[in-house]
Amino acid sequence: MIKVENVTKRFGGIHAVNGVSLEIQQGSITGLIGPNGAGKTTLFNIIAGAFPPTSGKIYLDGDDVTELEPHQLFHKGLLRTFQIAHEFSSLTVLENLMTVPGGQPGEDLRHAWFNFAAVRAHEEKVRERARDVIEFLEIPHLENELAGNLSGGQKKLLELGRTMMVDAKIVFLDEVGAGVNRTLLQTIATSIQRLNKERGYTFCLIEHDMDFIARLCDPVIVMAEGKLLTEGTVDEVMNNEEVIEAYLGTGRKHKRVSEQ
Amino acid sequence: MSFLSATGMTGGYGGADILTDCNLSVERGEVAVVVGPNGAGKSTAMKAVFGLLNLREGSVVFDGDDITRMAPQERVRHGMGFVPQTRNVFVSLTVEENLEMGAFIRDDDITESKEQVFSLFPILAEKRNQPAGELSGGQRQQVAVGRALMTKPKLLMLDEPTAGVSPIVMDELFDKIVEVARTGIAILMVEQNARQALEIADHGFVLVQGSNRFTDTGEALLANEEVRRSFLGG
Amino acid sequence: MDIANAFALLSNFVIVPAIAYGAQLALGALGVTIIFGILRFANFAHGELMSFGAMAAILATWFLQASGVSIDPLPTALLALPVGILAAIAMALLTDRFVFRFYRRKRSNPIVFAIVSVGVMFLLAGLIRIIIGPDDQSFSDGARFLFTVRDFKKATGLEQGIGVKQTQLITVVVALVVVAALFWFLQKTRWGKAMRAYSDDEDLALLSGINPEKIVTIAWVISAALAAIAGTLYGLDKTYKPFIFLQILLPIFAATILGGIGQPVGAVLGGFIVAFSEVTVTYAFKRFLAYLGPQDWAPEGLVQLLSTDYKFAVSFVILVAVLLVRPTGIIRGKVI
Amino acid sequence: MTKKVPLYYGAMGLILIAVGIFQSWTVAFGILNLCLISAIMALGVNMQWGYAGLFNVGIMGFTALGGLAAVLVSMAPVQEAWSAAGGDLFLSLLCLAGTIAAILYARRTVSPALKRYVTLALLVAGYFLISHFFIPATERIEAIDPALSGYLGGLGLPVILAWPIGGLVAAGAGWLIGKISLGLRADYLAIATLGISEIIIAVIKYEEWLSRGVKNVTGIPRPVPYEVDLVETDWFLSAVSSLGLSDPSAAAGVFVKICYALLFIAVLAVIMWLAERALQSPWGRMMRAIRDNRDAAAAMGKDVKARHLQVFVLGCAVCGVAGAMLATLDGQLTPTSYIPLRYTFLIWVMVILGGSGNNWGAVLGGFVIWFLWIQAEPLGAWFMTVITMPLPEESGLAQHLMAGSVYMRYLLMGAILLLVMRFAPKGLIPER
Amino acid sequence: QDTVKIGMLQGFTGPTESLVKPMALGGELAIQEVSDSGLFLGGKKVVSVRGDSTCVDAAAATAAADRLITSEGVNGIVGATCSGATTAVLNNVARPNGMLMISPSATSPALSTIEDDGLFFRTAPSDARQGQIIGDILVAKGIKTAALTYTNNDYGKGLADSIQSAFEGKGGKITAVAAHEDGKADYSAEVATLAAAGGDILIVAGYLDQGGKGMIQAALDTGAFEKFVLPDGMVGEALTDNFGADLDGSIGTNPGTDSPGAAMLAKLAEGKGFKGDDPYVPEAYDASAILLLAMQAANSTDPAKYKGMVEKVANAPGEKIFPGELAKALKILADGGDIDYVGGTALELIAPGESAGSFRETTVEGGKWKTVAYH
Ligand SMILES: Nc1ncnc2c1ncn2[C@@H]1O[C@H](COP(=O)(O)OP(=O)(O)OP(=O)(O)O)[C@@H](O)[C@H]1O
Ligand SMILES: Nc1ncnc2c1ncn2[C@@H]1O[C@H](COP(=O)(O)OP(=O)(O)OP(=O)(O)O)[C@@H](O)[C@H]1O
Ligand SMILES: [Mg+2]
Ligand SMILES: [Mg+2]
Repeated sequence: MIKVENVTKRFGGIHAVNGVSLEIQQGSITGLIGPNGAGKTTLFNIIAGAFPPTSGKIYLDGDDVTELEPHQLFHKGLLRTFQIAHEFSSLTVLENLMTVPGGQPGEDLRHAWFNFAAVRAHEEKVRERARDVIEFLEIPHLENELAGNLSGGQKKLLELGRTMMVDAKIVFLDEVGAGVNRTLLQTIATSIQRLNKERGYTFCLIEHDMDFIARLCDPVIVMAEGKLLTEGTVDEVMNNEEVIEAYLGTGRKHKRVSEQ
Repeated sequence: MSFLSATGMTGGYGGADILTDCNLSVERGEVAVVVGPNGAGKSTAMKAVFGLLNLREGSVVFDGDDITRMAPQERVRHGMGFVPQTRNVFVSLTVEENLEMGAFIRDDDITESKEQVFSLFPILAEKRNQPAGELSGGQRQQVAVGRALMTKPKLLMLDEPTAGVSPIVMDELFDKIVEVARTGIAILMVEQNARQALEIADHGFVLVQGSNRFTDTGEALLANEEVRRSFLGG
Repeated sequence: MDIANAFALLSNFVIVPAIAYGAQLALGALGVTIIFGILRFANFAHGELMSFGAMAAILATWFLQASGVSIDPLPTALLALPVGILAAIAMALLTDRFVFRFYRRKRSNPIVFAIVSVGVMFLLAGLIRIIIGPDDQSFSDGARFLFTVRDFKKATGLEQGIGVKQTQLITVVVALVVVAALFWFLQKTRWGKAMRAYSDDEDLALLSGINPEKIVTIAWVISAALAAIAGTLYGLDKTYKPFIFLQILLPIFAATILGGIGQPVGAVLGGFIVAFSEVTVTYAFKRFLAYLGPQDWAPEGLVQLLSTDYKFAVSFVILVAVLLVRPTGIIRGKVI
Repeated sequence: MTKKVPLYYGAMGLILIAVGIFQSWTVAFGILNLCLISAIMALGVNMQWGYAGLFNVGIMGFTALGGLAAVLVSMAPVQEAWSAAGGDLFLSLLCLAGTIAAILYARRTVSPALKRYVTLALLVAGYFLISHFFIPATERIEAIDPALSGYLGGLGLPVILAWPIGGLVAAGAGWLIGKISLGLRADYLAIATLGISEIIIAVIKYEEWLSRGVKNVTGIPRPVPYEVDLVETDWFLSAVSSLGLSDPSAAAGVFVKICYALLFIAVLAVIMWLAERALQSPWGRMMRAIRDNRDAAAAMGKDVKARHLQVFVLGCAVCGVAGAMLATLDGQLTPTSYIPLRYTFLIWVMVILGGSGNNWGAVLGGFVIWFLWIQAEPLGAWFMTVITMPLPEESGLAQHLMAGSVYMRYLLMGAILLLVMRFAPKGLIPER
Repeated sequence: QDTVKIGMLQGFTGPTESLVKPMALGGELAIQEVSDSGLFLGGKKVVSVRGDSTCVDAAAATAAADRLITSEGVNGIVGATCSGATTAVLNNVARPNGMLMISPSATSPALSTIEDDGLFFRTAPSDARQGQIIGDILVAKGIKTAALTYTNNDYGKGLADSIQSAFEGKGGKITAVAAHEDGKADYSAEVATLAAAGGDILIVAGYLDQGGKGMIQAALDTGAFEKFVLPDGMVGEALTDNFGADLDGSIGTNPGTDSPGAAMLAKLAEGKGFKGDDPYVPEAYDASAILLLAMQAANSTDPAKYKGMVEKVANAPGEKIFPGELAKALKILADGGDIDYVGGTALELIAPGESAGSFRETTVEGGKWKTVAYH
C-alpha cells in the first residue's frame, strides 16, 4: 500500500533519515519502533507530506506521492496524528472533530452564503459522527470545552479522535499512547483492531509501549540512527540482539528506594 | 509532618474546581507516584504544589515552612524542582545551555553536575551544542529531566517524565530516579507508565476527578485488583 | 581610465553615506531586536523612545552649553548623553510598569503588545511635542568634519574628494562596540542566557528560578539605552525633529527582520544591507563610468537602475526575497 | 455577553446623538459617515486577522487602490491625453502581454536548466521594449496642462460603480501579494505587506500619468446631490420649510451627509451579512482551525495556502471598497495623505479594541476609535484649559502648555487606547 | 452674539507642525488686535478657535472644519495650511456651508481655478508666479544649468514644474529632477543622483526643517553642490542658523516686500515672543486681518454678505493700512471710508482672489540672509 524507497532526510549536517526503504502492506497494523531520535517521526512527516525528503520516493497504491502536500494526501485517504498534540486550541472539542471531514459544502463560501439548507443538513450528519467519537473516547463531559484547556492526555485522545472522523485508508499514529492512561489505551487498542478488521483500515504506528506493540502489530519495523535496523514479527524483533541492545534494554532492575 | 505535605488542595483555572480536597505528601529520600485517568487533575495538582495555580483552600508545607503563598521562583530557591508535562525545554537554547539554565540559581561550579547528566543521558552529550528544539520527542524529555537535576533540588517534581521515551531510556530514567532519591532527595512524580512507576514507588496516590481515590504504598496499590483494572490497564 | 577618482567618487557618494546610514539604522535595529527577541513583540514605540532620549540629551546639552562646559572638538552632546540614557530608561521602565506588565501577566498575544506599543507611541509623541515642541532643534557643536571634501582634494590633488563627518565615525564605532558587547552578553553571560531562556518560554524560566521581572527590566534598560544613544547620534548627524522618528522606524524594522529577530549581529548586518541597497541601486553611475571609460567619454543617460523615487522599495524587495528564501532572516532569528 | 452587543451599539448611537445635539448634526453625521467607512475597513482586517491570523499591515495600500479606482472610474477622460499617447500606451500594454506570454511559453518549452536564464533574459528584453513605448507616452501625457490635468483621466462612469471595482482592484493586488508573501510567517508577512503598501502608495504618487500623483485629483463626482444645487431646488426648499427649519444651507449639509450615510449603511450591511454568514458556517470554523494550527489543519485535508489566499483576497477587497468609498466622500485623491498611522495602525487599533475574530466587535471598534480620533482634538484643548486654569494667564508655562494643546490628540489617543485595552483586553466584544 | 469666532484651521500636527506654530500665532495676533480695539462691529470681541487640518489627512481636515463651522459656529476661517487639505475643506465643508476661507499658505496653482463661489481667498501667491521669478533670477545671474529637487507633495511638485518650465523657457537647462520625501532618515541617494547629473546650482523646492534641509545637508557633506536656490519653503533663520557660512552665495526667494509692513509686523511679533518674519507668518496675519476688515466693511459676519468686501479692503483705493494699524482701519471703515490694506506682505489681491505676490530675493552672506531685491 505504502512503499518508501530509499528515503533520506538531512537537517543541516544531521541525517535524520538515512536511506530507508520499506513497505506497509494493505490491511496490516505495522509497528514502527526505535530509540529516541531514530528518525521515526521524521519518516512519518515525509510520508504525510509535511516536508519533502532530501532524496528518495514515496508511493501510495503505486502512485508517486513524494511531492504531494499534506492536504492532498488526506484526500487520498492518508491520515496522521502528531506526537506533540496539535489541537485547534480556540475550538471546542466538538468543533475540533467537526472540522476534520473533507468536502463539506459549508467550507465553500458559495454554499455558506447562498445554500444554507444543504450546509445545515450536512452539519447535522457531521455532528452526529463527532458525538459518536466523543462517546467512544469517554470524554462526553468535554464536548464543549475549548481544546486548549484539555489535559495533556486528553489532547492526545483528541488527536486520535480526529482520525476517526473520516473513513481513512491508512492511518499513521505517532505515539498515541504516550501520556494516555493505560486502561484507556487498552480500549484504544481494541478499537484499532476493530477498525482494522471491520473497516479495513491500514495502520502504521509508532509506540514505545511494548505491550501495546506486542498486542497489535504485525509486522514490526525497527529503526535506529536513521536506518532500518530490522523487520519481522513482534517475537522476532523482541528477541533480536541488536534491538535489545539499542532499544529494549535487558530488563527492569528498579527497586524501591527504602528497600535498599 | 512530612517533608512535603500538601493538604486539602482545592482550586482550578477560574471555572469549576479541578481539585477538591486533594492531598499529596512525600518524604526525603522517597519516591511518591501519582497515577490516575486522563484529566483527573494530576498535572493540576503538581502545578498547585509548585504555586502555579491559585488555591482556594488547602496548604502546602515544605521542609517545615508553610509556602502556600510563595511565588514559584522563590520555591525554586527553597529547593523545589519541577519538570512540566509539556513545553519543558528551552527550544532555542542548546542542550548545554538548557542544563546551565537549570542551574541558574546555583552559584557553585556546575561542570560536575553537567557531566553527571551527560553520563546519564549520553545522547545529550553528543547533541550538547544543538538547539533543543531540533531534538526528537524522547530526547527532549531527557533534556527536561536533566535540566531539573541541575538545580540540585531537595524535592524533584516530574510530570510524566517517561512519556515518549524508549524502553531502555525509561529503565535508565527510573534507575536514575531511584538513585537520585537515594541521595536524600524527595521525588514526586506523575506517571502513566504506572506499573513500572509504582514498582519503584514508596507511596502511590490514585487521583480521580481531583480527589484522592486510593493512597497506599506502591506495592499495595499494585496488588489492589480494582486499581489494576481501572487505572493500570489490567 | 581614472581609477583613483572613480573610487573617490564612489566612496563619497555611496560607500561613506551608506556606512553612516547603515550604522544609524543598525543602532536603532539593535534596540528593536532586543525587545522583539526577548519580550517577543514589535515595539512601535521605539522610535519615540529614541526621540525621547534624544530630547533629554538635548535639554542637558543646552544646560551644559549655557554653563560653558564643552569637550571640544567632540560635541557637548556626548557629555549629556548619560542624561538622555537615564531618561529613556526611566521612561521605558515606567511604561513597562504601567502598561506592558499588565499584558505580560495576562499572556496576551504579541499583536496585542504591538498595538499597545502603538498606544505608547502616541502617548510619547504627544508628550515630546508638548515638552520640546515640534520644531527642528540643532544642538551639535564641536568640529563637524573629520576631514572635508575640500581637505581631501587638497591633500590628494584628486578631482573628487571624500568627506567624513565626526558623527559618522562615532556612530559606526558605537554600533560596532555595542553589537560586540551585546553578542557577548547574550551568548556568554549567565544573565544573557537567562534572557534568551526567558524569551523561549517564560513559564519554564520561572521554574528554573529566573526572576522574570528582572529579565524584563534588563531588556528594557538595554533597549532604552540603545534608543537614547541612537536618537542622540542621529540628531547630531542630521538634526533633531520629533516627526522623523516615526519615519525611520520602517527601515529599522526592515533591518531587524532582515537580520534575524533577536540577533544583534543580524540587526547590524540588516542595517547595512538596507542602507547599501537603497544607495547603490538608485545611484546614477554616469560619472563613475565616465572616469572608468576612455577620456572625454561619458554615458548618455544617468545610468541609474532605479529612480530614487522608489529607493525604499529596494530594501523591501530585498527583504521579501530574503524571507522567501530564508524565512528566519540572514542570521537565524526567532519567530514569534 | 451577547447582551453586550446591543448595549454597546446603543451607547454609541446615543453618543452620536449627543454630538448632534450639543455640537451639531453635520458634525454628528460627518463622524458617522467616517465611522461607517472605518467599520468596513475594520471588517476587512478582521477577516484576515481575526478569522485566519494573517497579520496584514498593508491596509493603507489597499485603501489607496480603492481610492485610485474611484478616480479611474468616475473622472472624465482627458481626450488630449488619449489622443497624444493612447496608441503608445496600448503598444506598451501589448508588449507587456507579449512578454508575459513569451515567458510562460518559454518556461514550458525550455529545459529546466536554462529556464531561469531564459526567463531573466526575456524579462530584461521585455522591460526595455515596454519602456521604449511607455516612457515617452507618459511624458507626453504629463506635459498636457500639468497644473490642471496631466493625466489620462478616468472612464467618466458613475462613481458608485467605483466601489465594487475598487474592491476588485484591491482584490487583484491582494491576490498577487498573497501569492508572493503568504508563505511567510506571521510577523514577516506583516513587514512584507507594510513594505508593499508603501510601494503601492509610491506608484500612485509617482506615476502621474495615471493618478496625477502628488498634484492630487480633486472634484471626484458625487453619488449624491451637491449642497449648492440643493438650496436652489424647489422640492428641497419646500421640504425644509415644511419641517420648520430656518437655515436651508445647514439643512442641505445634513441632508447630503444623510444620503451618504444611507449608502454606506447599505454597503456595510451587505458586507456584514456576508461576513457573519461565512464566519458562522463550517468555512469560519475551518478558518479558525487553520489559524490555531496550520500544520494540523493541513494534515486534516485543508488546503492552507489556498484558504489563506482566499481570505486575504477577501479582506483586501473589503478594504478596497472602503477606500473607494472614502475617496468618494472626500471628493479627492490625495496620495500624500496615505500614511500608515492613519490608514493602518488606526484600523488595527479598531479591530483589536472591538474584539478580533468578532465582526460585531470590529464594526464597533471602527465606530469608537474614529469617534475618539476626531473628538480627541476638542477634548485635548479642553483638557489643557482645565490644567492651566490655576496658572496665571501670563505665565510662560501656561502659554507653553496651551501651545502644546493640539498635541494632546496624540496623548489622548494613546491614553484612551491604553485604558480601553487595559480594561477590556480581549476587546469590547470578545470572539466568544 | 457678542463674540465673533474665527476658525484657525491649520496643520498643527503632521509634517507642517513646526511651520504652523508661528503662523497660528501670527493669525491670532491680528485677531487679538481687532478684538482689543473695541471698534469691531460696534465693540464685539473676536476670538480664534483652533482646528487641526493635519495637512495630510483630508478626512480629519474635513471633520475639523465641520466642527468649527457647525459646532463652534465660526464666522470665517483662516486656513487651511496645505493645498490638499484646503481643497478638501473648501469642496466638502466651506462651499456647502457657504463659509469663507482665507488660506495664508496654500500655494498650489490648481487652487486658482477651483470653483469656490467667491468664498476662497489666499494671501500667498500661487507657485506659478514664484517659478517665473526664480527663472528670471537664474538667467540674470548667468546660470546655465541647474539640478532640481522637490519635496514630494503638491506644493513641491507644482513649484518644481513651474520653475522647470520657466527656466527652460528662458534657455536654461535642468540637468536632473529628483523628488525627496520629507521626514526620511537619509538623502544620500537623491543627492548622489543629482550630483551625477551635475549643474551649477541646486534648486531645493522643499521645507527648511524637513527633507529640504536633509538634501542640503547631504549635498554639502558630499561636496556635491555648494550653492543653492532656496524658494519660500526653505527661507528661514533656522536654515542659516544650522548651516551658517556654508550656504554663502545661495539665493533665496520668498513672498516679501520692501514695504515697511514686514518690519512693523516683526516688531509686533517680537513683543509676543515669536518671529514675525518666519515663513507665512505675515500671510497669516494678513489673512486674519482682511477677513475681519471685510466683516467690518460689510458690517456683517455673514460670509455671503462680506465675501464681496475682501478684495475691496485689500486693494486700492483707500488709506494704506500696515500691521498694528487695524484699529485705524476699523475706524475708517466704520465711518464709511475706504482702505487699502498693505499689511505684512504688501497685499494686493488679484483675480480670482489670490495675492499677486511680491517676492523678495535674498542671498546668504556670512551665514546671514541679506535682502538683495524685490520682484
Ligand atoms: N527540524 C529539525 N532540525 C534539525 N534536526 C532535526 C529536526 N527534526 C528532527 N531532527 C533530528 O532528527 C533526528 C530524528 O528525529 P525524530 O523526531 O524523527 O526521532 P524519533 O525517532 O521520532 O524519536 P522519538 O521516539 O524520540 O520521538 C533527531 O536526532 C533530531 O535531533
Ligand atoms: N489551562 C486550563 N484551563 C482550564 N481547564 C484546564 C486547563 N488545564 C487543564 N484543565 C482541565 O483540568 C482538568 C485536569 O487537567 P490536568 O492537566 O490536571 O489532568 P491530568 O490528570 O494531568 O491528565 P493527563 O494524564 O491527561 O495529563 C482537565 O479536565 C482539563 O480539561
Ligand atoms: Mg518521534
Ligand atoms: Mg497531565
